[in-house]
Amino acid sequence: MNEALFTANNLWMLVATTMVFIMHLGFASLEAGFVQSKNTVNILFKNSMIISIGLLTYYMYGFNLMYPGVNEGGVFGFGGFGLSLPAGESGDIAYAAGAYTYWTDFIFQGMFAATAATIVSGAVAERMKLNAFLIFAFIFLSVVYPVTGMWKWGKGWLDAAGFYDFAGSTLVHAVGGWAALAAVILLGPRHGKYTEAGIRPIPGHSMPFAALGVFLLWFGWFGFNGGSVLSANPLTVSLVFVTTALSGAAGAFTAFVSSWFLYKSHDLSMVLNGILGGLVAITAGADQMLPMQAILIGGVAGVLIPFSVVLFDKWKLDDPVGATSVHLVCGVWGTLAVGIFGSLAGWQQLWIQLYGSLAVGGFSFAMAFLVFWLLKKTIGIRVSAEAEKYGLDVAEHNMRAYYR
Amino acid sequence: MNEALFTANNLWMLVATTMVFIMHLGFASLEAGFVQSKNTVNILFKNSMIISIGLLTYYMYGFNLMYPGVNEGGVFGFGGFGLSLPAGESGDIAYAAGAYTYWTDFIFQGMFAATAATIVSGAVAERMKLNAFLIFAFIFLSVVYPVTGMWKWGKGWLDAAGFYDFAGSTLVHAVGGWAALAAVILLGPRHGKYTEAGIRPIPGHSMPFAALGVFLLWFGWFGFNGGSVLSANPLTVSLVFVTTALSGAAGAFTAFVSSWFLYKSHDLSMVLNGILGGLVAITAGADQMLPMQAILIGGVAGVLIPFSVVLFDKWKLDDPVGATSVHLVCGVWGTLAVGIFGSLAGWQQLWIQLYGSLAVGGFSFAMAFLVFWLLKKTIGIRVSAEAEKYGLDVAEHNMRAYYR
Amino acid sequence: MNEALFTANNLWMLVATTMVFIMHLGFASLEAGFVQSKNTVNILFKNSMIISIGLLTYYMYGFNLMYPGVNEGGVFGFGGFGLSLPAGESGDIAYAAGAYTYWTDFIFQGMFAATAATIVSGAVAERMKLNAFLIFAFIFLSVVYPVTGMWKWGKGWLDAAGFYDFAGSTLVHAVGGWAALAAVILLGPRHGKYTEAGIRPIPGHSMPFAALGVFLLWFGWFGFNGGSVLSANPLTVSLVFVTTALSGAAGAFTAFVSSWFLYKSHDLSMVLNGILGGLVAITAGADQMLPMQAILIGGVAGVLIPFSVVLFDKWKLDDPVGATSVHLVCGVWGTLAVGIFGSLAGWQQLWIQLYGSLAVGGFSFAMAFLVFWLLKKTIGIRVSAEAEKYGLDVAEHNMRAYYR
Amino acid sequence: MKKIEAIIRLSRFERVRDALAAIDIRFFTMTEVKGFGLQKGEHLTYRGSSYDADYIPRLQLEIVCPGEQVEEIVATLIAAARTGEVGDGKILVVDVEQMTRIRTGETGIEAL
Amino acid sequence: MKKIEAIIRLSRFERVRDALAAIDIRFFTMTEVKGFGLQKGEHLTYRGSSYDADYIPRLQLEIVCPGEQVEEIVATLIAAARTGEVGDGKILVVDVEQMTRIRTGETGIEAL
Amino acid sequence: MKKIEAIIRLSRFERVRDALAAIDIRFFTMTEVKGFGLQKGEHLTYRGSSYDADYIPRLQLEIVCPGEQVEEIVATLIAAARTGEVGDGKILVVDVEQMTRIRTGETGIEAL
Ligand SMILES: Nc1ncnc2c1ncn2[C@@H]1O[C@H](COP(=O)(O)OP(=O)(O)O)[C@@H](O)[C@H]1O
Ligand SMILES: Nc1ncnc2c1ncn2[C@@H]1O[C@H](COP(=O)(O)OP(=O)(O)O)[C@@H](O)[C@H]1O
Ligand SMILES: Nc1ncnc2c1ncn2[C@@H]1O[C@H](COP(=O)(O)OP(=O)(O)O)[C@@H](O)[C@H]1O
Repeated sequence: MNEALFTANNLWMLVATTMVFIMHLGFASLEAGFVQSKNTVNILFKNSMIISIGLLTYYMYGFNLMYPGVNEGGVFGFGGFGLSLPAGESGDIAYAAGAYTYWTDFIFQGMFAATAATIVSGAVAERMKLNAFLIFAFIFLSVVYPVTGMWKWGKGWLDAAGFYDFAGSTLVHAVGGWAALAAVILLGPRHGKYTEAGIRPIPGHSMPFAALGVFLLWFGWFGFNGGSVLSANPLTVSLVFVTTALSGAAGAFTAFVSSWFLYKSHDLSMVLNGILGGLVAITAGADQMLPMQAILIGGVAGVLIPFSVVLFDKWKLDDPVGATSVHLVCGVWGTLAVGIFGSLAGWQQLWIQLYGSLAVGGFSFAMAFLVFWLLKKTIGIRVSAEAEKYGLDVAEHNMRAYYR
Repeated sequence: MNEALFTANNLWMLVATTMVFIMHLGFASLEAGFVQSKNTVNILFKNSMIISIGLLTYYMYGFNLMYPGVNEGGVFGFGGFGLSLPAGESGDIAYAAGAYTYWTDFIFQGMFAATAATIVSGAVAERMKLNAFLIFAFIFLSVVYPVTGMWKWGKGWLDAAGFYDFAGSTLVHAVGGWAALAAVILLGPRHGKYTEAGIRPIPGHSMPFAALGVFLLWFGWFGFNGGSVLSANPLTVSLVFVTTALSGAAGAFTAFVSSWFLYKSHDLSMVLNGILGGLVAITAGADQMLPMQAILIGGVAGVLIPFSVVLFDKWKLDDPVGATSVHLVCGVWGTLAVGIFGSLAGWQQLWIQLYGSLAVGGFSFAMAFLVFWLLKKTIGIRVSAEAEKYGLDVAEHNMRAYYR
Repeated sequence: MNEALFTANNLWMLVATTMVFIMHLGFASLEAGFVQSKNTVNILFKNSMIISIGLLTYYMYGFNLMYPGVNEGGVFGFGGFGLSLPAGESGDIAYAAGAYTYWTDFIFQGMFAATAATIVSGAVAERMKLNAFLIFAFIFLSVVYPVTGMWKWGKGWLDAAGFYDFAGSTLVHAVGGWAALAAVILLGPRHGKYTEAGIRPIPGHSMPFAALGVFLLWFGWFGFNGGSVLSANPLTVSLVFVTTALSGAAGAFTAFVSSWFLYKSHDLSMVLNGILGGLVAITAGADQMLPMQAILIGGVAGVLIPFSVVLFDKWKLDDPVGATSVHLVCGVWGTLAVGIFGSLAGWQQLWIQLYGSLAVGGFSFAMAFLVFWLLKKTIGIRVSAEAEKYGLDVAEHNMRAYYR
Repeated sequence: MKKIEAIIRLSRFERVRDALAAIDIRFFTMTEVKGFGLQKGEHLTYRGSSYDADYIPRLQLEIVCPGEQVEEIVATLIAAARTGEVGDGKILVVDVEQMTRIRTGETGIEAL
Repeated sequence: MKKIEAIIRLSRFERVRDALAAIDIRFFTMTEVKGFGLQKGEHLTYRGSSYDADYIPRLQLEIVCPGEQVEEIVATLIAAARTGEVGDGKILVVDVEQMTRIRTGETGIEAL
Repeated sequence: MKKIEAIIRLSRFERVRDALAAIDIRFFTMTEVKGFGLQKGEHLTYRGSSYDADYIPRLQLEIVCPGEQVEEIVATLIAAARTGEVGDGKILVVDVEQMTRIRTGETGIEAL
């Protein structure tokens, strides 16, 4: 390993870090666009605080919970509080065999961490108490995300079992999606969404911000998936770029076609969710697929989206931004797809993918349910009906998002 | 060629790819800002679908039409459907002499492809039928863009003739601009734009989104031009950054000054278009110019913009976002400028630039005219007057872009 | 030094350049969000022109004023007009010992330049005459920024004295902040801000744009600080990423907590300013701090913000976007912090940091005051009360930012 | 023919709309207005200064009806819009001299 | 002195404005309002659920004029605003007791 | 009971509000309206074409008051809203047959 290659590898990981950072802006914009204007400050506030909480907890203990360096093959490990640069060569070029430095390792993984909580943020929008959400995010990022992450990426039991999740269809997206599902169940729908007369959609207040968010997320995904190669290996990173781009493109296209057949409408919100669905789905196997397989995986995700959005609505599970459809449904699909398409495909792998997905999902759902339930019984998780009517911006923040 | 240099080169091409991707967001924001709010969903929808169509068609055959690897010096070639990694070394470091991988080649070029259609999207905004536009985009990206691209970048006849177009003032921007002109002619102006009482401007609904779009485009242009070096060669890429930055800056400045002299107003929309004009103009020769020459090229473009906007309006060619002025006029100017300034300057070169520009432009215009004309005669290209009044968002998408 | 490492280093500097470029969009969005909608075109216009003026003046003489290459240890030097690539090796790999090319040096530094003027733009928003501002920006970028920059980065007297300012807490942010203070003093508050009945806040018109701006600034800061390493050195750049991220996160958190204790409100505008405060503060010593020290520095900045915002308001210094609190107060704090925390800490260093900060600040304040005062006595710096009421968009630009 | 102008709370709109539908009021016009007054608006903070918005966003409904229906409509509005807290709003009744339906040119009761 | 209040379609605004100018109505005031009612608003879809907006955006024009001009203005409005389809809107005439021009303090017809 | 409708300049709003408070007018309703007319609106340019906005944004205030207070309020409005330039706006007085306070159901003067 030479210095120049080390520098190029590390450089890519850092650039990818900034792209993952931009995903937080993507989420913030998307969610802001998909809520009513009276709840916009609230969603922006939550997304700002999540990055802060995510980075700080990951610094304090999250990184060492997820990558404990001990208890390989196990379900839990802890490498100690804080960060300290390993001494000598092992803190420099030798740390990851010339792929990145210790600091890079932390900051790239730290940017990932907050994503899972952000997914929940969108699903509980427009009716959840701010303090309850922040406490949830803190616990979720302290316990659930790093622990399930350790199972696979921290060389825990799922990794030993052969489970494959390249960049986190399960470990990031489905983890967030399952928690979102738990939250939505306990929280109940927004007032006026499910009436006797049927479902009354509550349209988001700004499609430009929603579209801005999706494009930024797509941009960031090149760093999210491309950085998960964990080096700048030319062939692998470029393949990941191709599969990521084509899967998103296919998701857009099939969401467009299927929502036209289903609802006779050119629904922008569906196409945007279709792009995200394609991106979530390819994430588990972005480095294992050929272009055509990426198109198939994304294409299926784009069809799943309109069905699943409507299904969740039929079950009266009210998710203002479609987080469960995008991150949970397509996250599971993408995880399974690794056993169906690509170089790892096979019944054995499919089975591992299935139970890995269920194990992680079950743990995340159960823990999130527990936390939300405890919060509900204690400080309460839902704002008053009056505050919901009036909007969380004034009720929780004494601010408005827009003035003339 | 060593592994480290290969990695650094390829890394730059991939980063540049993401920056070109962001240009699609730039176009979407700019166009959204420059249309009325009642047509915002429509423009966002078109821009989302164009990326999808662009990437998928480029995967299916576009890449192999544009870079057929056969029929050098010719006008047409086809390398077969789909993508497949060349075997052995030729699919890796040897593919482009250590500059990038096969996959990188595809994805960088694929991101470029959709740009040309996006340019048309803005020009036909607020009155064109969605399905007709999508069919046009599909045909345009399948046939026109890759074929004219092949003439130069795919080692076709223009390349053999010595035509120079570094990053696509002609091959991307003017191609899109000529097609936009054809569309605008066949489509006719928006209702109420040209009245007996004179020109009634129809101002865009959001200057912040327009400005956001232009800044994002400028950002992306560093990847568009810088990536067109097709390696991370330090001196060339950094020179391209300098010329790109200075040309945009000069375009802003001269558009500011000239629109003040012409209209006694500090018109933000002109300054924004001036920046873009400067960027389009430098694109053909970004690697051939000294800084001062870049300033001159951008400066002339910034003056061309206010004149050409007004001229197109005088001819009753209604282009809501100024795509023809920016991409066509400045694209032609930039192509010619390669024969006037910089290391290639000379009468011989100027002559080649001129006929290359006309050949490509003529083909693009004729093909686009034909396609639009056929669409007009069959399914129709223009929405009903009632739908135009009401806005395409409700008429074509059953949605609104904004809710309180 | 080998070609590959040179390429990787130079690549990072160019990527960092694009990220610094995006900061201009960040500033434009943030400032647009924090002003009233009737002044939005004006702020976007100013920010567009500042980049243009900044790059062009930096090309013409700024670069050679700031890095004159003569008069080391002095207070002023000038290396001649324009740019010209040094001949032979010294214009290529040897220019900066393989870290970057001559062109890269210029463009990275040129992107920095405009930042200082942008800071002033926000502080004088909603009431300053456009032409007076543009003249100020021109003079400020021609004289003040490059000269004080030379004192430290151009190897002038402060550098010789041992002053440390890694990426510009003082040289960029405080320089801009002090000038902003001078401007605010001479300009006076917006009508209706300080009434007999007390302070009447004039809320910004779009929190989504404000938040978008802050996230983009944070993104750009990774290039601003990371690029200031002036090579892609893996360990240093990655440490800078960690300190930059954690300081911003800590600023958000403490601004959240302290504004809750102070005002019993979850004020998004405070959290956003807290993030920026943390980023400004870490800038002076981003490469000298351990993660925990970065958290402390950012944490203190996040507490300073709410106090200082209120203090400036008490002194009737009306700064619509909080530029003085963010860039001046936290810039000074960050500069001093280099003497308190990190590898340089010590009384001696603290003393140098203090007088360096005062020297630069004093010069910037005095020069800005002089320029504004001269402008006030000649063409006037403030729009008429009627124009202020009506909004600068119509009064100065004959445009509106929004239409339905 | 009378015109009833009611200024109500945002949060009561759905109730009022449904109550009007129940007594067969098929059409009305709504405008978003701002109510100024002693009531004091929302308590807001911005960048550390707290202040009371000097207005409260409200909805103004306009309903044209025959004179004899006024009483019923006013009673319905009160029932649906009332919370009992200060700030519930007002109902005005104004005389309308003539009403015309644009589509047909009919005037008077038929135009309703 | 009378006040004419007309509720019209968005799409007829330019015609109405020009028609009023043609009969020398030099000033009027416009408000953006929402028309609720049986008419059913636009048919919209969002994330797979389709629904009818319960209102249609409309414009309300207010024109103050001398009593004798009412007939002409109403006729002009009908001619310009009419499409013949349901939803063309209404025109009210209300009595104004007094009108004052702020600039001069003039009242009555001179204030027009 | 009368209703005063005043159409004023945006820039005079704060003065008017304070002047009303000074004569103890505690409540009023405000709507953002567009004034069309010969006055010509702002002179605007966009992408090189200049044009006059055909309207000027204005504010409409509605104040309900007992008949005997009309004169004082109108005088106050004129004093506060007047600039003396063309475009200062108008004040209408309309008769209100009945006013009801939603909170209590009181009508007439008590409802004020
Ligand atoms: N005299 C008035 N003229 C015009 N509008 C009024 C008047 N009085 C009240 N309003 C409107 O009614 C709204 C609510 O009235 P308010 O007096 O607060 O309710 P309550 O009758 O319960 O005390 C106010 O915000 C204002 O818009
Ligand atoms: N009784 C009413 N009171 C107040 N506004 C009304 C009333 N009837 C109709 N409107 C307004 O007029 C608009 C159009 O009326 P509509 O009855 O649909 O037209 P048409 O007369 O052609 O049937 C409605 O949207 C509503 O805003
Ligand atoms: N006849 C009218 N009917 C309705 N609104 C009117 C009428 N005349 C004037 N207005 C409103 O008053 C505003 C100002 O009136 P204008 O005549 O310009 O002021 P001035 O009385 O100083 O000449 C206009 O913009 C318009 O909104």
